[in-house]
Amino acid sequence: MKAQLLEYTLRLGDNALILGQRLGEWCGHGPILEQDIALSNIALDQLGQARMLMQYAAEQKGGDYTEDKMAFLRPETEYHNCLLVELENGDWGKTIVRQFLFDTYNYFFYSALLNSTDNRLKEIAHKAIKEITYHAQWSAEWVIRLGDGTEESHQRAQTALNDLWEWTGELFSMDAIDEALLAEGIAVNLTDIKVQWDQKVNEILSLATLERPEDGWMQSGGKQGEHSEYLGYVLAVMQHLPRMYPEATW
Amino acid sequence: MKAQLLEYTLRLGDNALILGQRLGEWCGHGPILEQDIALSNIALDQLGQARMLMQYAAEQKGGDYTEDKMAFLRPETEYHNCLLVELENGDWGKTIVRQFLFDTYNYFFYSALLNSTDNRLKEIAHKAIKEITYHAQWSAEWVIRLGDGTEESHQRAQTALNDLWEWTGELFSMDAIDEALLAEGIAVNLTDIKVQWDQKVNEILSLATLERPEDGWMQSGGKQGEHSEYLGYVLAVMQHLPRMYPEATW
Amino acid sequence: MTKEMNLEERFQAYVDGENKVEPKDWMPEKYRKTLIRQISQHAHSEVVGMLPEANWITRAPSLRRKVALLAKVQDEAGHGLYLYSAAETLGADRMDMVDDLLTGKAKYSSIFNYPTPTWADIGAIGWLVDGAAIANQVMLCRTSYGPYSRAMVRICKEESFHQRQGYEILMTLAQGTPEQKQMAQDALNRWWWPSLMMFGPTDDNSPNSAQSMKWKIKRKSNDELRQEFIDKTIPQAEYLGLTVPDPDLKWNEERGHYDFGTIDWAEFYQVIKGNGKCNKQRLRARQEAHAKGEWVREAANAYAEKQAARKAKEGSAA
Amino acid sequence: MTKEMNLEERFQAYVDGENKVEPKDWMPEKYRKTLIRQISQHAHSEVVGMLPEANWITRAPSLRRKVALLAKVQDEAGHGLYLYSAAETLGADRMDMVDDLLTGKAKYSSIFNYPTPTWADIGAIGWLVDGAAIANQVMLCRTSYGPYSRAMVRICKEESFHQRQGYEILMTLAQGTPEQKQMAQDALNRWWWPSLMMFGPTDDNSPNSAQSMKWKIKRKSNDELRQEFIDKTIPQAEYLGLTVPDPDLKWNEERGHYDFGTIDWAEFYQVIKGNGKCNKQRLRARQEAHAKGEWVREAANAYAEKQAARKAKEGSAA
Repeated sequence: MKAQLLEYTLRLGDNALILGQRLGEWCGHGPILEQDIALSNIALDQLGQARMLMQYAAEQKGGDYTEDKMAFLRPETEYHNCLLVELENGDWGKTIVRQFLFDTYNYFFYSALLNSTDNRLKEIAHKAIKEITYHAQWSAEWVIRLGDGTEESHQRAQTALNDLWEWTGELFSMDAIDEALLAEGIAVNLTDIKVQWDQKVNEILSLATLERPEDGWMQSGGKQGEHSEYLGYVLAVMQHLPRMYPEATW
Repeated sequence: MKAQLLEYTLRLGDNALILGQRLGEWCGHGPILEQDIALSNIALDQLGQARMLMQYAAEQKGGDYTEDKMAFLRPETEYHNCLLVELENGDWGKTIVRQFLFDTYNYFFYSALLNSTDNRLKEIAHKAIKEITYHAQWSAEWVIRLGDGTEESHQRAQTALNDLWEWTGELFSMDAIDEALLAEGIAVNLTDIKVQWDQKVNEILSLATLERPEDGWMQSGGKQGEHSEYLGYVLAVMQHLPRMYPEATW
Repeated sequence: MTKEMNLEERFQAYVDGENKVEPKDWMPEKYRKTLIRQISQHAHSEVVGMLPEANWITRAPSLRRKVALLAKVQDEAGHGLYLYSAAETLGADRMDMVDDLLTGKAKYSSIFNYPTPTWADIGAIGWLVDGAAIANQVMLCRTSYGPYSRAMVRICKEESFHQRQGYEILMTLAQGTPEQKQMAQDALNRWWWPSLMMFGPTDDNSPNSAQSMKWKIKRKSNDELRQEFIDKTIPQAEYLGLTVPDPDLKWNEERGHYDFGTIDWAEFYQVIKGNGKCNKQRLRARQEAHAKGEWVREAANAYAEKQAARKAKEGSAA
Repeated sequence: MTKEMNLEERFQAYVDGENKVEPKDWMPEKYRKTLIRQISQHAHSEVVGMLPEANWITRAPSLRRKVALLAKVQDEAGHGLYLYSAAETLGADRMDMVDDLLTGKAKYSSIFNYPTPTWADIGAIGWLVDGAAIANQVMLCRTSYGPYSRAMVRICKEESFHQRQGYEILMTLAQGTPEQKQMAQDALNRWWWPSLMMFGPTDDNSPNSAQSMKWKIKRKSNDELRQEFIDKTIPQAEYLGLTVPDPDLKWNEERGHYDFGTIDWAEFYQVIKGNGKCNKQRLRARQEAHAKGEWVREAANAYAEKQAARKAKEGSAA
């Protein structure tokens, strides 16, 4: 139970951390100054949530663990984010579509987490849900704008959607940890979330005049620590300084 | 003297290491399989030279220093490569022109180093000069091929040359370490090298129908440890694993 | 001609009376042009200034620092927006201004053409570069053009916060391990002189300053601002336990100011002329962001037009 | 018709007599086509196979390992070249073959669609993937088509060297820190089953094998090769002190072979069908390299033509 709760916390925390890290790469390079700011805002919220979750994880570990030790000093196989958030940013279309697919999931996920029997997760969900609601609106609006914009933007959005689809299945796959913590009322039932997600995604894609890809084979493994080749580079950059001076404070 | 010889050794070693690292990024992604192999060959030679020089540097440091500790566990400010070799690869044209500018310098440099009064450097030069002679020929041929190829390749090569020019001045600037070791007969007189380099570069650029940029302001600092923003990312990737497990052997 | 003269005289009297000029007020054409140039350069500086710091967002060494840095760079984007808006009140077009930046026609503060190779540079930029900017901006809070003055008041508040953050980063490093302290000292060595150059040429080499002072666009000379900055900053450096890289620096009891060494203006002009380590890199980063954003901006416009047309149709149908 | 039949019979007799078929010899069209498909797939596999390992060149943890890895990946490019040449002796065109790879028409070994997230994967690829490849290639050294057979002899020598290197990487990890040992075990867990799948479907699901065996293109069945590989590899795993992730694995005294568990062919077919974690990534990497190399190839051709024209002119002038 204890180990399971820790891994569950890290799954949520790493989703927020790695997505925040990826979005941070855009800062200063966005297509419009206003949208550079908007995307940085989402990155900031994700990193803020990551901090709360890493603090909680550090407390569960006990000893001299800190949020930074949790965030920066694990090897790749101990990161538990879903694969979707570690993928390369690609163009603005891919970043937006990834954000939409993830935000929509995250919105229903955190809405359900508000009822968690784990008080700390519940509290974190309360703090995060308002931000996440805004993210989901923002990225849905942008998906519609790109899908129903020009021919080029439609094509780019559709390509991104097709490419990203196989990485969404993992969001909803329940493993032993999900099941055990669901039985305790701590975890979220991902099967329920899938129904809500499907409905919302269909609605937005229809407004965006985009075609929903077929549900084929889905990639998995990130939650369990088996990652794509992208994460290693993200971590090399993110961890460089803390690894270099592990005893230093900053 | 001792500290100066060590830094001099590292300047040579880091040039080879960082250029080898940069060229290694191309492996598997070259424009023609045969040229993928050719560029990997140069990378291999550079890394081989880096090993000899790091071993020499480690011996000078003494104690439990090893070639890998020298190569992987220094902070950025203690890398002494010239700025030219740390720049982004860019397209094949930029990689080739950078290689030509550096190889030509390296050829005259190591030819002169054959007469160093430092036996170890002399020995390393003897081992390296044949490889470097080949590199200089290969990259000169490619500069001619691109410059005198199509309109597009000419344009790309000229753009690369214009962009890279400001980073070549550092190759020939003598600082206190160069002067002190030159007086001992250990170091190479860079002023002499410049004359040879100018002549060779002019000859090849003329065959390539490329225009030599004007000698304007030149960037400097790499040799002394003041780097561009590119090196940090090179090191983050290169050092990640050794930094993660500093006590492990591989 | 006489009427114009009268207007100019009245304008000068109005400004001399410490009144704010507003967008709809009459103003001399040269006043307008000077302001557009200055405000747009200032806006460009905020936008280009995002880049050297954004270079460390993915590598910030703690979550707290990562969040603070990202928020700071985001603030700079916001400052860019305020300033483009202020310039637009003078009839300038944002797209034209951005084009001038991207084609190299417009300038931006050359301080941003220095690289940020280490984390300590993030501290040094906050402390020194923002510090120098604030000295200038505090003065500009009282500039004669209303919208510019008001933008500056907003910006100054945020900048002071950024400066404290930067100083705090350096404080942590200076009190940290020997390697951290060295990192902080190296950064001070690299940023000190460029920061002093941010105030521009010495007064005897600054021909346009007099008119700007007369119009109360500027209210202090370059040398005055530079001296203020030095006087304020030296005790802060001492408190950090770091050494300012100027052997000629010493307190002059008589003047009540610090004396300081000669600035290497040759370097300054090289960087301004485009020969800084990062000039090309910075401009290209902006050009690429703009070029890669083209289809996004087109899509946003196309969608907005479609939506407007749909609304109009609904309206006429109702 | 009769003459053709006679030719085919004589061809079969020739092959049955353990003679090598050479490019200028008559051969059945299906023999030629089968070989072109097989050799070009093999060539593509070498080229695509560079990518998962190249992923670690910039991150190899020691200079010695970095050099060895780079040399190894370079060897694979060389193997690709030998094999494209061997296919060209059958009348295939290299550009066409490459196009077939880039458009997804031609296949390559699906093992390369698995990712290499850790350094231990480099060891596991060398030991297991190269090991499985060698089992196949050793057999192909005796294949009936001369140029293919000779290419295989060259390739096999280098591959054995690579395999030893891979095994040595894992040995170092297995004898290293607990974290290193864990890294090695994880890699074995991830690569074991995919390596077994490299030998292709079980014999009863491999309809084309019989003809290939008859023509002595292949000389052993998929299941025979797989069993050989397992029998050879298990003791090596034991020597490393690592656990093969197959609870059903045990020595069968009677058969004189290891028994092993059921292979998850569903996964195999998913990866073949393009649903591996890296299918898209690998193909795109090749497509991008090709597209970005277009202007380089054009330049090289244009220059070669110019040179030829200059030579011709000199020749006619002389």
